[in-house]
Amino acid sequence: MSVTPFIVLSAILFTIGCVGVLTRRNAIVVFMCVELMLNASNLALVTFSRANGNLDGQIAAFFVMVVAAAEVVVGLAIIMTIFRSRRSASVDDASLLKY
Amino acid sequence: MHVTAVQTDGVFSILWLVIALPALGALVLLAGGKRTDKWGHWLGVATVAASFVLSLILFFALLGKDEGERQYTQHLWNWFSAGSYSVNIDLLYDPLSAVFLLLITGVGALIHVYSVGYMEHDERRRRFFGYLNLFVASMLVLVLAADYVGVFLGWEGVGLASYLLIGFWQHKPSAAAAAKKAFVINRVGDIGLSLGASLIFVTFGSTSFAVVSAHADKASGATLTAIGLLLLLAACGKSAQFPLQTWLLDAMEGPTPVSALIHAATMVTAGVYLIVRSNFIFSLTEDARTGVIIVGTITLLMGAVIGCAKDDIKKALAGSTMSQIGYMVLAAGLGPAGYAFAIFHLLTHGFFKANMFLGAGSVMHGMDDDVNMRHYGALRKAMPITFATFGIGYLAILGVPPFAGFWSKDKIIETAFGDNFLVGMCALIGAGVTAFYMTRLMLLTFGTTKRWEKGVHPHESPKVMTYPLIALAVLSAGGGLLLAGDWIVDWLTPVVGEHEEHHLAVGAVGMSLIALAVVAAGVAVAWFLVGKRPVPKEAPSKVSVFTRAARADLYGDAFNDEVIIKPGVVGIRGLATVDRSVVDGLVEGLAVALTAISATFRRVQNGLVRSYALTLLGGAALVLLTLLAVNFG
Amino acid sequence: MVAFWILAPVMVAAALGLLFARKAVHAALLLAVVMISLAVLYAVQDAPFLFAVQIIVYTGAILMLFLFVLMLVGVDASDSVVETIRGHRLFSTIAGLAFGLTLVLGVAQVSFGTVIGLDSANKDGNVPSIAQILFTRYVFAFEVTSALLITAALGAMVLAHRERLTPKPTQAQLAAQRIKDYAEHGKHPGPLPPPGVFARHNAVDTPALLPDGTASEASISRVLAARGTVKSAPDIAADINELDTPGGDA
Amino acid sequence: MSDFPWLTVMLVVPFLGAVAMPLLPKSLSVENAKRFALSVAGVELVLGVIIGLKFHNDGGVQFTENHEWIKAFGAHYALGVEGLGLSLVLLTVILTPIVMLAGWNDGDEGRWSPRAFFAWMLALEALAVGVFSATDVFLFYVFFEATLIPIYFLVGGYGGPKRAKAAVKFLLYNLFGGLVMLAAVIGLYVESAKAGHPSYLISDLAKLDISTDVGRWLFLGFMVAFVVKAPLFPVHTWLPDTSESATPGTSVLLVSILDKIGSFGMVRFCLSLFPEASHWATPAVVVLAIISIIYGALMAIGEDDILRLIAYTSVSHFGFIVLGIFVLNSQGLQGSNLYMFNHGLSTAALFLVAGYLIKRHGSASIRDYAGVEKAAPLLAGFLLISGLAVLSLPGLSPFVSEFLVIVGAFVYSPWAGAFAVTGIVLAAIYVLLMYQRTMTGPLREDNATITDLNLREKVAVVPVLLLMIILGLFPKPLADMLNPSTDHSLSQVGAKDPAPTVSDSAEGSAQ
Repeated sequence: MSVTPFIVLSAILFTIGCVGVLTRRNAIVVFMCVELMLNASNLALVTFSRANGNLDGQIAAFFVMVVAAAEVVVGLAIIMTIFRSRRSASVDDASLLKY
Repeated sequence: MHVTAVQTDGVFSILWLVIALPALGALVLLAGGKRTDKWGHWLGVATVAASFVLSLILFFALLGKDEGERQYTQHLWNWFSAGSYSVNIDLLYDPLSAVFLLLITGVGALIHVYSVGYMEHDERRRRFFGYLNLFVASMLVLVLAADYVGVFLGWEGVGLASYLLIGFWQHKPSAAAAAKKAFVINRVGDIGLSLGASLIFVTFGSTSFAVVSAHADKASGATLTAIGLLLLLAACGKSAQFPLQTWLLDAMEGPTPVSALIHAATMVTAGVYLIVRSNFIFSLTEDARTGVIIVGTITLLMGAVIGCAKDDIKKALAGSTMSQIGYMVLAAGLGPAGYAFAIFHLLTHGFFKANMFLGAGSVMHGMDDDVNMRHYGALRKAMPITFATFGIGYLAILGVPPFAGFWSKDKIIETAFGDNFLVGMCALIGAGVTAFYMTRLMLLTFGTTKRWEKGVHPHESPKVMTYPLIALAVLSAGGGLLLAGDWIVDWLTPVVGEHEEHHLAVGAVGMSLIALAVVAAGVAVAWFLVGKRPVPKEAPSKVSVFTRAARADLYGDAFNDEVIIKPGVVGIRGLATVDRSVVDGLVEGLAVALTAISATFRRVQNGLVRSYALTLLGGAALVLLTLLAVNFG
Repeated sequence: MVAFWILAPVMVAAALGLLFARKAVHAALLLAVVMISLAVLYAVQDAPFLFAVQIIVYTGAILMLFLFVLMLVGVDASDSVVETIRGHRLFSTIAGLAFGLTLVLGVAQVSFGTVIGLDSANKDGNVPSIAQILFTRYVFAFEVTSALLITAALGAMVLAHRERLTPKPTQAQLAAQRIKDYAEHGKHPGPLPPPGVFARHNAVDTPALLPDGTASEASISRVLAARGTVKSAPDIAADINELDTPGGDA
Repeated sequence: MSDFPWLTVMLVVPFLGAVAMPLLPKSLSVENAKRFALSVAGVELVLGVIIGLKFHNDGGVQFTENHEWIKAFGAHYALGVEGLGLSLVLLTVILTPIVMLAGWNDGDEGRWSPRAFFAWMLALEALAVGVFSATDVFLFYVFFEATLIPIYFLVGGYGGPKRAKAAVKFLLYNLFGGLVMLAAVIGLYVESAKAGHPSYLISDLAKLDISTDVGRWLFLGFMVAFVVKAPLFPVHTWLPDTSESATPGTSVLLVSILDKIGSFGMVRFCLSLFPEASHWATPAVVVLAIISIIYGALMAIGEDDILRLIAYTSVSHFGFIVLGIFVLNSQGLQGSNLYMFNHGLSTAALFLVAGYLIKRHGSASIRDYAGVEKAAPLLAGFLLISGLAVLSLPGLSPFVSEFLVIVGAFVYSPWAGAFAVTGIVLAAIYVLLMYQRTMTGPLREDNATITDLNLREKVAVVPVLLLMIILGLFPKPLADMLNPSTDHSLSQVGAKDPAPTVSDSAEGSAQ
């Protein structure tokens, strides 16, 4: 059970998450891609935890999940308020803060 | 000759008072303000007269001393010192400065008395006398200073006084412009003096006459020539010699006593004084002396030619002054032989030229300040005393035997022939032309028919003006006595050094006869051209090219304007635009460029979160690549 | 390792699907697939606690939160594929590829050495040992994250809260408003009729019958009507006739 | 000398005055507030005179104080003053009360209150005294930058229409110079740290043997700041703009005192800390100085605005000062040391009198004046005397210094002397041209309203004119104060005066 395939998978998922964040315009989908990136990193953490033989990796993954939860809660609340005031969930619409 | 002066003692210690009195007078009159108006002018006259008396005392005391130790120095205070170079305010009293002292204070006193009358109804008379006293004080500093920088102090002081006096009637724009022109051209001359002083310091380690005269022979020929030429440049500036002569004619804008004192008797001769005082340098360099001779000759002829064509009586006299100083510079240039005669001619010229200028002043006073000779005519009956004194001056300048001019000018022509024939001939021709324009002036003013303007009825000037005229007439008549038994030459030998008399092919008496013949010819020509024919009221326009040139001062001013002033103005205006656009432009431009660059970079902030994410990812990729490159490269 | 080789392609396909899904709900479901297969991988990697937490907390709660918000925001809001920022898609893919390739190549070349495995760490069970470490070394982090969660909840509440701009209408005002509507627009002041109650049908999509036998619109929710999933009155009435005929004379 | 901290007191007194000005009770009328400021400046003047009298000429650096300030990089709060520093401190304490008196109601219609106007002047005086007496490079640098602040507010708050732009331009220009100098100051720290315990005291730094390259770079760092401060040719454009839109009093403080920091710094820092670099840079700086002399003079001739004209004359005079410094012989250096004091006086006089003229008629352009001499003879007289001082007429103090600089330049190379001396002719032209256009000729009708000087204005300018005449004829006290510091600087730079060519040395230079 060598480590490399897991890490490669994690890298691929992370990259897909990145490209998803860049290309998708619906705020919620962008958010999902962010979650995907977080999960990819969790996978790497768990894999390394097993490779190094101590549980710190898993605890780190656990904390990542906690933070992800907090982030999602606040993120979605923001998206809700933007949607309520702007009637659109597209990321490009909220672009007033510019030159 | 070496300047080995001994500390003043006894009567000579009053030397500094000669300067202090007029300086004090100037201070009181200028700072005094309205309160001194009533008696101000008499204070002015008193101070100069007092210092004249002192100079007489000093003169007779010096006369008492025997030949050897007739040089006294008085140390006042150390002016400034820097490293090894220290400059003292010392006074040097020797035969040369004694003679100058008498001339300045004597003629000065007479002119002060004259100007009491002349400036009678000028509300700023007090200030006029203040400036005159300031002038006399600075001139005395110039002739008594024992150090080139001391001379420079007097030199510029005199320049300032001439600026103030030429531009005395400041409300006349022409007077102000003339004053500025005089000062600036004098300043150009001063370049010569300051550079000369610097070169002297570099060569001799000090600028005091004593040190320089002691070591003059050790310096290299080239340095001495350079110093000589620089001093010549200074002399040209101050004495209105050839390259820097344009300001003298404009200086006639000032009141007539000013022209008499400054632009005839004293200041313009400062250049000659400087050359004669630096004889220990000039006698060692042949080339510098030839330069002086050339400049003297050219100015001699130029002045004469200009004098012929001028209708303004003061400008004609100014032209003649320029040519007479040309004579003196020529004489000074002839080396040890000529120094004494230059000073002798300077003295006699001081008497008769001041006399004639004051005469012209009294004529103008009578003709209510009209200077154009074409409006004069037949004034001999209206102003007998002025006519008489002016006549004596006229005979003196011509060089008619008993009068002063004959003795001094002939000597110069004689020595000129001794030195080189061409120069002698120029001097001779100059004498002839002088005769022509002086006779023309006399005829136009006193002879020929009455051409007075309407409502002008000339009258004799008051006594306070005619007495100085008479005094000066006596001096210009008896001036020749100074040469009795070569007294002046022996008197000046301790200063200018020994000179053996060398004989001409044709002998002294023959020389004088030739000169007299040339003068007679000049008078005759003037008589036929001006005396016989009716004098038109306005200057005729169709005239020969020479007269037109002479009227334009031989294009001296035109040359300065074309070559220096016009390109200068254009250059400065160009420089101003360069300064604004290039130098300032660079600075302002830098600011504009920065704002432009920042404007382009601002566009990156387009508010779209996804493009920010893109730059984020790009950055991360870059970091990763560099890490890989660094670790695995 | 077999599980890995099966799940890996599924996860990657699901992730790519997430990238190109037109409708947001499909994206959410694909994400769920990825998360669940991840949970399995955790299990494979001797991390049973995380397997459980992943399924329960991550997929169960957070993803459901997504769906909930999706429902609020309009589940059918599919965004057009056309890219608005000039050259953005091109650069994004380039940057993504560059990043991904470097990551993968970098990782691939690195040799991670022998895998020690978690047997010794999990000897008295994965969860007790995690708890043991969590509450000794990381107790501070644990407390901080709990504070974080509280603030997040508070934050969400504050963000979503909307101040009432106008005063809350009182009961009297509501009654007066109803009567005014009735007077002006003839709107029925009483409550809407409940859906029809029949022998076999009382669901919310069965309309109530007016006295003349026709279905009443007010008894059905507008959304269902808009969606067209409302039962028509006649089929319901059809059962009633059968009951009359067999025996009863009323 | 008692170890009474004279210099710190002289630093603190005006500073307290400045701080007290805005705190004065509102009930105090503006006039009294101004009188308070003037009295503080008067006290400072008295202090200046006291240390002037206590200073004995060949005692090297006196009134020294030295306290550890920042241990980490060896910065000390070290004050001390020798001949040159003392002369500039005296210049500051003499000119500030005069400027206050002359610009009595210049500060009335500025952006801030007249109190602030006088407060900033006092602050400026304090900082100027500090700059001239700092014997620690770091302390000097702090004061060097601090002086920009009061000037920025004085120029920006009170003055002509374009004052805001001019103030910003002044600030940025001098800050640029300051930052370059900061780099050099840090370089110095590195050097002194390398040689054991880092210290910024000039005495310690002078002992370091810095390698030629590093020495040259540090020299350039300092020189750039000082060339910007004492404006020479390429970096001078901020001076005319600033003095055009600032009040004449502020321009006096700026040009007569603060620009001297540039030339003072060259003597105090560039020459003593980097002797080899000074020799290396001499030809370039001499050429730059001569260009400034001629360029400044030509620009002054072409200028129509009086204040800008005076500013350009200062550019020309700074050319002379820097020329005197970098010909590295005692005549040149003594000349420029004297020049700094004399130029302060002559430019102050010219600025103040021009300020009176402009205040009476509003416009600063020469074209709007003609024949004012008839309406205000005294003002014309004062303008003429200060003009003559600026063109360094013998008998007035600037002549002595300018003549020495020309002699020094001539000793360095005849060509340098020849080009520098053209400056005196150009000076005559721009002063007399300005005087002739404004004062002489028939009186213009709109100039008829110009009144003559009132008592306050006379009392402000007369002392400066008297000082110039006295120092012109008898500069001994000032010269003796400066001679030791000239010889000291020259010995530090290791420059000896060339012996006169006709040097049968025995009796040649004996006299």
